[in-house]
Amino acid sequence: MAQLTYREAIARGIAQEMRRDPSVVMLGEDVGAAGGVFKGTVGLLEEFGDVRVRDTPISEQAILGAAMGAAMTGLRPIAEIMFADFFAVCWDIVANEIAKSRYMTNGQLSFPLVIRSGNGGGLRFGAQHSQAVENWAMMIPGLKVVVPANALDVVGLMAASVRDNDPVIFLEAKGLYATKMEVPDGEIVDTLGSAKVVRKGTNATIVALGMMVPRALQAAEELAANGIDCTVVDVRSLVPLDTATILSEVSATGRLFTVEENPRLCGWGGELASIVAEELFYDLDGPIVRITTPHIPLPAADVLEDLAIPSVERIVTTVHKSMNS
Amino acid sequence: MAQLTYREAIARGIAQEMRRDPSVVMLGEDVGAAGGVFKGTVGLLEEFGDVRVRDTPISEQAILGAAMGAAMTGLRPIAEIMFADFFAVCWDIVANEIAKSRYMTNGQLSFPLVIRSGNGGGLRFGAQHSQAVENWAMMIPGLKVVVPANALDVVGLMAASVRDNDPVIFLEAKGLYATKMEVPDGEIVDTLGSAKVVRKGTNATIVALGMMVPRALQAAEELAANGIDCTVVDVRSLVPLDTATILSEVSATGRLFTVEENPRLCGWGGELASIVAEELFYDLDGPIVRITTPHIPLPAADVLEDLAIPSVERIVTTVHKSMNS
Amino acid sequence: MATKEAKAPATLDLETRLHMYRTQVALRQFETRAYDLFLENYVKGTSHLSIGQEAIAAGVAEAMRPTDWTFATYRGHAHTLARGVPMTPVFAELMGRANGLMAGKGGSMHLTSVEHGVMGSYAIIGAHLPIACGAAWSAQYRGTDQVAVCFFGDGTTNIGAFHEALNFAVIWSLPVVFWCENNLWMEYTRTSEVTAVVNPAADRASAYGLESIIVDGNDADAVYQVACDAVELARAGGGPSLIEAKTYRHGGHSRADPGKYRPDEEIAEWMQRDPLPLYRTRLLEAGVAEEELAAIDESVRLEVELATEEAKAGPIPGEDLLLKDVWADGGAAWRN
Amino acid sequence: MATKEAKAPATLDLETRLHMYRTQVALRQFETRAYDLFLENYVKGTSHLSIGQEAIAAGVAEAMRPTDWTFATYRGHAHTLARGVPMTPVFAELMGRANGLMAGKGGSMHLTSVEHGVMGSYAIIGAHLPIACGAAWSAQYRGTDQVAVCFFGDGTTNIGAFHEALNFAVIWSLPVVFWCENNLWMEYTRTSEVTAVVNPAADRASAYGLESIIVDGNDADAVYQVACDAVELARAGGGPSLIEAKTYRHGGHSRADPGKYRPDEEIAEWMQRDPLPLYRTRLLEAGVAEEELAAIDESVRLEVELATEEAKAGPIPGEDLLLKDVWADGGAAWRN
Ligand SMILES: Cc1ncc(C[n+]2csc(CCOP(=O)(O)OP(=O)(O)O)c2C)c(N)n1
Ligand SMILES: Cc1ncc(C[n+]2csc(CCOP(=O)(O)OP(=O)(O)O)c2C)c(N)n1
Ligand SMILES: [Mg+2]
Ligand SMILES: [Mg+2]
Repeated sequence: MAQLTYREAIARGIAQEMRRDPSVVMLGEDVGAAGGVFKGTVGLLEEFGDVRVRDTPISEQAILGAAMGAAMTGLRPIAEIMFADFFAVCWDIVANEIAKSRYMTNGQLSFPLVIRSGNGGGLRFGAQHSQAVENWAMMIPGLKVVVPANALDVVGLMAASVRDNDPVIFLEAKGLYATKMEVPDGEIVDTLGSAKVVRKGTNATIVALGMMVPRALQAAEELAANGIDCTVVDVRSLVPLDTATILSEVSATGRLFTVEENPRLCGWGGELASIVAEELFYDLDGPIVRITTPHIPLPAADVLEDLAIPSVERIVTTVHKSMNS
Repeated sequence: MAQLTYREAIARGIAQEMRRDPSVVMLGEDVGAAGGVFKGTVGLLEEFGDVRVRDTPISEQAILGAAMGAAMTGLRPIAEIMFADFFAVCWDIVANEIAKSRYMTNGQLSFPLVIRSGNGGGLRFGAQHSQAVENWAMMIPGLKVVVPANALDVVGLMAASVRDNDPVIFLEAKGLYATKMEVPDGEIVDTLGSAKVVRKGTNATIVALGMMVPRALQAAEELAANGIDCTVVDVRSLVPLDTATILSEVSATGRLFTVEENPRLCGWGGELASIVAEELFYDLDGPIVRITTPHIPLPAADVLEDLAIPSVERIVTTVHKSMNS
Repeated sequence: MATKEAKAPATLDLETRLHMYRTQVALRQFETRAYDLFLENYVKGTSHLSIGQEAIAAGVAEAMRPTDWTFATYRGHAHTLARGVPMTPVFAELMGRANGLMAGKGGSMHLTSVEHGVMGSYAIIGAHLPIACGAAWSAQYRGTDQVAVCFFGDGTTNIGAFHEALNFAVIWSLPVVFWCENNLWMEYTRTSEVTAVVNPAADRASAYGLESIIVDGNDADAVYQVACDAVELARAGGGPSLIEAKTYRHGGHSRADPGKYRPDEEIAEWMQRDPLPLYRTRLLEAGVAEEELAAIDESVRLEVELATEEAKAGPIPGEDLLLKDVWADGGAAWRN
Repeated sequence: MATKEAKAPATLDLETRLHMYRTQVALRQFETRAYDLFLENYVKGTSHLSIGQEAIAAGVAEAMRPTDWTFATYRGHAHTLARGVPMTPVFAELMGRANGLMAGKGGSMHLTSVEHGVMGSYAIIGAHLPIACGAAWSAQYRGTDQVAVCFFGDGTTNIGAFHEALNFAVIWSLPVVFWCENNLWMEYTRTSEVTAVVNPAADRASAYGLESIIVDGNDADAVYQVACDAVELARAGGGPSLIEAKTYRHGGHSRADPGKYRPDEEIAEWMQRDPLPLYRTRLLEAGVAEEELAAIDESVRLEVELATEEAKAGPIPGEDLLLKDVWADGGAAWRN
């Protein structure tokens, strides 16, 4: 049992799988000698050598094309796209090739690969290095999408993603890299498609993802002090989506709030809202409310970025207002 | 007044604007001499010459980069991305550059440009040439998104898009290119951000877009024969979104059905559902139901493609079942 | 670097040549029939023929081992068949039938037969060049001696993925052969009008430290020779090659396009260089009997007839296919 | 094509040289201060310095007219300042203040001052090369004689957009100058380890029919000369150029990166070639008085001091900025 940061958990999860399975290889910009620009892959080059851990040129299409071609011929690559914003330069390989080729070939090909990427804001990097793109990935049929919210989940979901036989977009919340927790020793393998109830309440259900999870939890504590007792669900995996857990928690409280880092339009919370508005229509006691980054590019200045991304305060205020109206 | 096909309406709308404003220029693959692979730009090279109508290499990033650089320095380019699926090879220019640069520069730059593209299925082209990507565009802050459903709207919305000072993603429903209607002579200029109520009913509101609009209308006729009288709203513009019209029509009937060609997850209907579930919660008489392409890549075979994309029959059945349960 | 102008070798064993002859005849007859089927509305989607370009598919496939991999484009019928995929499932796929190569789910532009090393046909320009690198990387990593061969058109040399893949393949010394089929045209635009160099692939080779290689794409022997060199270089660990084969498509770009944008003289000139009659004549001159070639022609004719009927008799895909094989578990569920 | 090894011209007028000296000193002192401000946590986001590369920014800007356009990367402080943008709004932007060049909304990586022809700093590798083509196209179409100059790094030559932009600029004969600042490194990886050719930009020039041009990027005079040639060629309708300037960043890639991955000898060697002392010595040898240069140094020092204080005194951006200027109407509304 050791204190592990979210960033260290990445290397831990990858190392666990690379030790187990020689078909697991890794590639990306600065992932080797430098240990990753976010220090998520420190030590892997040293342990596994430069045949399995490969630095690449700044060629995201080549990186993901290589991952795809390798996956369809027997390897299990883990590719890094440094910042999730950079998915835009290689989206064809992700959305048109990797996601669709299994279906198009009537199942002749499989794509057991993981694409890791630093996702979201909070570091004052401005509009092109801060996007939360979980909804970009969720909207493409054929991709699984995972966003862990703590170090333990990073390890276990990384293992599950590597072992999964489908392509997994593994989004690391940049704002959580420095967070720490106790993580047990030994092998850890989690399950894709399972949400976690991280707080049980009675009045409302708050569903959050990634960096929004600790904020939702803290908001729930503050709301509890104000007499509003909230369930908090950490979605963890957008595809597959654990609707069973989410629906049962929402129906138990009769209210749904989503806390989304992605900008408003076509965010994952809209999807959830539509599922709940169809399937739990008669169980709802009040409006479904989404708390999201507004539909704007992210500003760089700290005060502005803090205003943009859902804060504990905004969650508290929004839930409070809605529950009391 | 003349019968005009949807595809002819494109050239008509562009020509109207090019005559009026010499800063309007056009570029794309095969848009000049060939008149476009969908024959949407026939006659433009002949009328406006090869300085204003330019064929390009297969370099989508260069096409859109050129459009962006030109727009920020005084031109009003209309760029074509032949099939909307190809946005994936130039998504960085769309989502990270064009959409964000006005905001990032604190309004120093403007991007008055239009990106036209053939969108959606129905032509048995398979998974990489049939996607309906309206939600890809809608989810990016800084983009306006227009999808006309008939020839008249094509002309008027094209004019409005060209005159707009923001970047507009203009998605042409491939399945409608051959449809015809009477279009008045003379200048036609429509308004972005205005939905159209194309049928007035009392029992439920069906909201549709692009190729789904004629299907929703026909479904409404069949439903009317079964005693379910539906309002049909043609959204026309996803951003800006005419929530005023949509909310008032939904509140009038108490029920919302969306008909979306985009695959299910994070489709525009989810966004709409979340708005309605928040703002009209107390006006709803029953669940919100989305009728979408399932969350799968599109199959090529005609029978399979027809099963995938919402059909008149599926709309009728779904609405009927939901209204009677 | 000097341009290598590949020449047909003085001698090439007859069996190989007869096989390449048969392949070319098969491709030609298959695609001629596919065109008819398109006009008769049996083929519902689009279709891109390689008529006129058969020598490339035949010559390269001949140089490959069964375990090697082909990566093709939407213009992929020829490369698929040349690797030994039977005609029936390919016809059936074009027709959207359940006995199609992918049960109708892929369509004409996405022919794939993993069993034959045909690792997919890709319909977005440029994408499969990096993907071919990945397969080659996997072969290198696993220590097999497989080679990936990746075909693409002249117009494809101007898209970003081309550049990324070439550089990547060279720095990792990957066993991949990039094969540009330069048929002078993109869809309806002449590639030279939008390309900064004369030879769109070969003139870019030096940008990746590669040799500039041009071959007569209408000469199966020449193609075969160059392909053998490149494939064996890759297999031996010598890294990638980039080859530009000059050729011409006799018809239009796709579907029923008559290709009228091309000058008559240009078409006439290239019809003179039709790889099929040229190769037939060469074999006759080499002493092969007319009857032997005629027998091949006839056996192909029968194969095409039979395959057409088998494909037409194929069932319409069932509804169960719709939600099949999005995921490796065989299903399409995104929720529990 | 032959490589053109540009040399500093025998004579260059003194006023120009003194101005380039001042620019280099200003860039150096500005960025040295910016680094301190980063360490003091005044600069909250990231920051990429050009210390060691100033001769390029100074020399190229000197060759441009006020109406010409600069397209820079995230490593864009130097190019922004060299075009005449005052220090205060740049410092303030780094600090996220309302008196910043973009009121804090862009940050260090997105410096833009349209008024000075600085048409943006772009933080996604490669994107701005096609965008610069667009500006050049606009100048060509509107018949102005403006030229777009686009800076990028050595690592950027391996991304697809580089390739597309180069080809595009050549076929349309656009007035754009592509300027590669080859500082040998990407972030923490040496570019030569992942690049198929020795000179990542210059060795690709022939792939676009361009001349291969290499210049000493630590010699402002040489840079100025090559820049004048390329800019005037573009202005005269002669089309684009691709120039590779050899240089070195003294510090790390960004933020507080100490750049320890680089061998000590390499750093030492390049510190010997620090453009600032070299240029100072050259001016002294040309007869400029030490006092004159010292006066310039001192005036820059005062400018930096003043700008630092003005920036620090700037207000925190107000909440009203958050929803401002997504759209041309000044707002952010996506619905009515
Ligand atoms: C990214 C992308 N852009 C455009 C297209 C449309 N398109 C399909 S084929 C083609 C022409 C390709 O020309 P070339 O590479 O010479 O191949 P050929 O068809 O001649 O074999 C184009 C533009 C596409 N499929 N993908
Ligand atoms: C598409 C993309 N991939 C990766 C990055 C991350 N990144 C930022 S700077 C950089 C290195 C760039 O090296 P070079 O082009 O040599 O420029 P330099 O920083 O040396 O000036 C990388 C990889 C990015 N910004 N965009
Ligand atoms: Mg071609
Ligand atoms: Mg560099």
